[in-house]
Amino acid sequence: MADYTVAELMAVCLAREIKDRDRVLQGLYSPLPIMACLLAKNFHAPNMVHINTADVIDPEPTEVPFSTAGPALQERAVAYLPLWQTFDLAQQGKLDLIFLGAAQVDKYGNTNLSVIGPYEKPKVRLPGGAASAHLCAIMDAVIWIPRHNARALVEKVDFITGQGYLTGGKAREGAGIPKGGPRKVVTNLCIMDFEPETKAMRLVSIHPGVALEEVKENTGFELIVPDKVETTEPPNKEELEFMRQIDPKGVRELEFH
Amino acid sequence: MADYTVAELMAVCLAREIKDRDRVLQGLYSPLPIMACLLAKNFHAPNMVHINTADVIDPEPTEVPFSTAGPALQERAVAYLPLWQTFDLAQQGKLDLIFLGAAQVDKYGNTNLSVIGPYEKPKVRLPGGAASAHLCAIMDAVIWIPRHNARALVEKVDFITGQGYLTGGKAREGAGIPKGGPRKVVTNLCIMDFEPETKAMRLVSIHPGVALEEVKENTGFELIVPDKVETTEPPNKEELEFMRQIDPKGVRELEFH
Amino acid sequence: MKEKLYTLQEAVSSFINDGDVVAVGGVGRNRSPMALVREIVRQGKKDLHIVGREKGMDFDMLIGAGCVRKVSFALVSLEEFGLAMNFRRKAQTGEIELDEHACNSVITSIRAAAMGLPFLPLRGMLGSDVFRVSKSLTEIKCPFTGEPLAAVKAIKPDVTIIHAHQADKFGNVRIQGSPFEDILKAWAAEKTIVTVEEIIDHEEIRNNTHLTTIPHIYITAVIHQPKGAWPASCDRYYDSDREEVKTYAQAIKTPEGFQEYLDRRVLNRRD
Amino acid sequence: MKEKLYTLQEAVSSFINDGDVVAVGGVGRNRSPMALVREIVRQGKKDLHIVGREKGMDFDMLIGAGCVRKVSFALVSLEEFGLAMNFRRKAQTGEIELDEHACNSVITSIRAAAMGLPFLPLRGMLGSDVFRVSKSLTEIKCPFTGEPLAAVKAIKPDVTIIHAHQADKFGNVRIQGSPFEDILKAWAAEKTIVTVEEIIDHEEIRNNTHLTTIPHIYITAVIHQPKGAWPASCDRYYDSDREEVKTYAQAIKTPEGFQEYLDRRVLNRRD
Repeated sequence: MADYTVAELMAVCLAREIKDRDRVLQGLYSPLPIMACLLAKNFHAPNMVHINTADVIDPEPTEVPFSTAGPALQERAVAYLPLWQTFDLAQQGKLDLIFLGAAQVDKYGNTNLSVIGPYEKPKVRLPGGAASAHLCAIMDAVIWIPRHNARALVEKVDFITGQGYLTGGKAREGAGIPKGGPRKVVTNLCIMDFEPETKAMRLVSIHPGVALEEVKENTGFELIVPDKVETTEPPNKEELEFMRQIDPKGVRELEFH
Repeated sequence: MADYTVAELMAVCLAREIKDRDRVLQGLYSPLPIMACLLAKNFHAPNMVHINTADVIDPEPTEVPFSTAGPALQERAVAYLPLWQTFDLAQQGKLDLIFLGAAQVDKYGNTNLSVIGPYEKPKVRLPGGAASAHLCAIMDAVIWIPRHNARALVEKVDFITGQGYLTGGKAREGAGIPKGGPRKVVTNLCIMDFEPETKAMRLVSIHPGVALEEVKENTGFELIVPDKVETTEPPNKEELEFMRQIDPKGVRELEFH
Repeated sequence: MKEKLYTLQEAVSSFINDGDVVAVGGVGRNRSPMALVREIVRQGKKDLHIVGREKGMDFDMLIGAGCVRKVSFALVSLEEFGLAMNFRRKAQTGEIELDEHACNSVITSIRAAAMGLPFLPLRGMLGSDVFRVSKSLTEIKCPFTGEPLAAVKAIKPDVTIIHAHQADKFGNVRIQGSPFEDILKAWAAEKTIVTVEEIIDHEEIRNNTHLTTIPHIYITAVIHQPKGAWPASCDRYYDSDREEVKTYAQAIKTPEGFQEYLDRRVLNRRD
Repeated sequence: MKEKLYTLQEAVSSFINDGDVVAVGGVGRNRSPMALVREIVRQGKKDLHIVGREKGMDFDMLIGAGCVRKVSFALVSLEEFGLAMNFRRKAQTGEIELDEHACNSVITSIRAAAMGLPFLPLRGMLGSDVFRVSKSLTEIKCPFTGEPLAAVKAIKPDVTIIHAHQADKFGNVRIQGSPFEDILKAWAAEKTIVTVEEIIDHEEIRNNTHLTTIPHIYITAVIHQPKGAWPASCDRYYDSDREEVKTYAQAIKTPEGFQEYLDRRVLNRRD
């Protein structure tokens, strides 16, 4: 049995998407993205810029709070930065990465946080997509899905809240939103990206102990499986120690109960 | 001989245009408007809101500085208010009055601070109209002219920097700027307003010791002279004492040397 | 300057009318004006159009209590405590009208009003079904470059309600933590009601000009209401009360549970 | 965070290029980045497009010294010391291109760039000849209400130059007085150079989050330059040097007088 949880593994996978000097926005109810930002800053990307929903830049929290817009996330920040100003930065092309949760994600990386069923008479009304319909159109996003199953990974989302590659290929350009797009999808089973031509979702690596069949069975569309599929690199000892120290209450596990 | 200067008289005339609770913007190089704001607040309009080019609201300066955006004008202010935010307020219709200087003002209250002569090849390039082309379109203005003569009060300005009533009558409405307009013109000789129908400039009162002929001769267009023309009420003792106390260096006299 | 101290009851009854557009401060369960929200519920205000970005218990309670006609929002959720069930139920039955947004489009609609403009342009939004179904968003072309942009219709709040840290009796307000959009909302609104943890002396405002975040001209009523954000957090004063939010989250699973919560924690209680 | 301490000479030579759009901080003769202006003159930068609202000696000096191709402005004046004669002369001969604005239209062009937008709408302007002759302004209709508005084309500065009070070595900046549009200009620009009265410890920044007015992400270079606004004022540090401005105002009455001033006070002097 691994000495890390799937939450910890996913946090590290998200962290690896952050490069040094990247400007990253971490949103509300984002337990894994906040871990990812703090991990990246503490290890491989010390000059990443962490902007958060508590409206600050580069905080140094002693402990991760449950509400990811909570006051503890202001601690030792270098400045307040209202979210509307961060969005201005994004519109200038100066925000590098966001992390995105979703109830559904489809083959082309479109995400749904609005409705299951028809929009006007929904079967299930979801909470709404937060920043996604704005930011997904203009920048890179990494999507995280804590429960990889065929209800979450679907052929076509019921409603496009956050723009992925729409109908694939050059559809984004055609819609007037040439920049950015979803880069990776990190789930509790694997990591996926998007095939450059068709923009269809493609397996990149499978988490340790997960079988390819399990991934396929839990995906609601035909996933591109390249000849070579890696095993996801697990968190190392330092990363685990860091997470457990900065998150003693287990905020990172919130989505896995 | 009067015991007050024409600057002091004009300052008091401008002050009287400020009603209690009015929100008034005082701009750069505005020695008389700053006196007017401080007079109004200290006497008849204690709840007027004084917003200034030092980007503060309701300052209590000990002494009026030469630069009307100078640091002394931040003293004891209740808040900083960047000018762009004051302009937002004006666009909301929540700024009540501005004072406006001009090189030329014409019969319909249009003001020029841009050029004498043709725009592309000017005889004289003037400093520019500051806030006027924006604010004169959306709110009330009071114009002050320290030297009432036929070069300043002209039939038609060479260039409309700040919108008055354009060609008079309903021309403002026709141009898509129905709100506001110049309310009064205060000069070293007299006070004028605008006749409600034609929007042509009309004499209101003549300063003590000035003859009607002097006003007429120094005005470059036919001024409407009503049957009854008042004599401008001079500053009272308290107003004079206040001005001399808050402005010991004579900032109010700057335009009269 | 005019003195503007009111009680919670007076301010809500004097300045909030049925049918008003009400912008609500705070984000998630942080600095939400919960005492004001509860008083609105107690006074049985109706047909409100509530506006906010990422909202939680505040929106859910107003919706559940029947105060709301329309919701402009980007997200309504109780974060780790799950779904805002009143919001979900009434959205599914069509009892409330939804004006769904992205965070920045709802912020921009407030910002347009704050700037005194009927609309503002925005990047992004194109290609999203949020854009496609919205009556508040349309496509325009930049008159200079020709590029396609979203246009966002202004939302001018009749009233903004926020909770802040300190104010003087004239309504010079200090927010001493995350600003959220509270300041924009106050700029945009016809009237702004603020509850504060502390009333401070006017001289303190004059002596520290740089600490005032919202000057008096934007404020209609100041209410001294310590713990006015509870069970939301108020930076530097208290963290959110997770037990209470959890209790609420459990209660709203059924309309009956919610009604019982309302009776116990709102209607038969004063803030 | 990256350390960003430079000398005046290094910063101007590294980050300002001939032909750049340069937004200049301050208003009138208050917190103008005069040391940077003088260094630009010394380094003989050419063809700059300078952008500001109500400007004085800073613009006049850059224009007189031949650094400027185009001026976006609402006013250029030396206040009580009279006309900005270099501006006037070169405007009259057509040696500089004028992009004349109202205060709020030039601010809005910067604000559009700060928001990452190619234009912004604006009320007012209609009916003014400033609007009629401008290439930066046009009329649009609100796509929701149909009302006529002005549209203002964005001006994105290649470089913004400002003078501020304090910064740490990473470029977390504190403005401790009138903000003017310095913050908007820093948000809007590709690069921002700031001279400061004092370099403060990074821990001081971390311990007083609320005092940072421009965070490091907007800043390219920090220069420790006490009296860097002289002869303009710097709130809390010094008032404007009226004698020096008066000397300048006298000197610029003729091109020869200006050249003599430049030689004596700028070219043969270091800041």
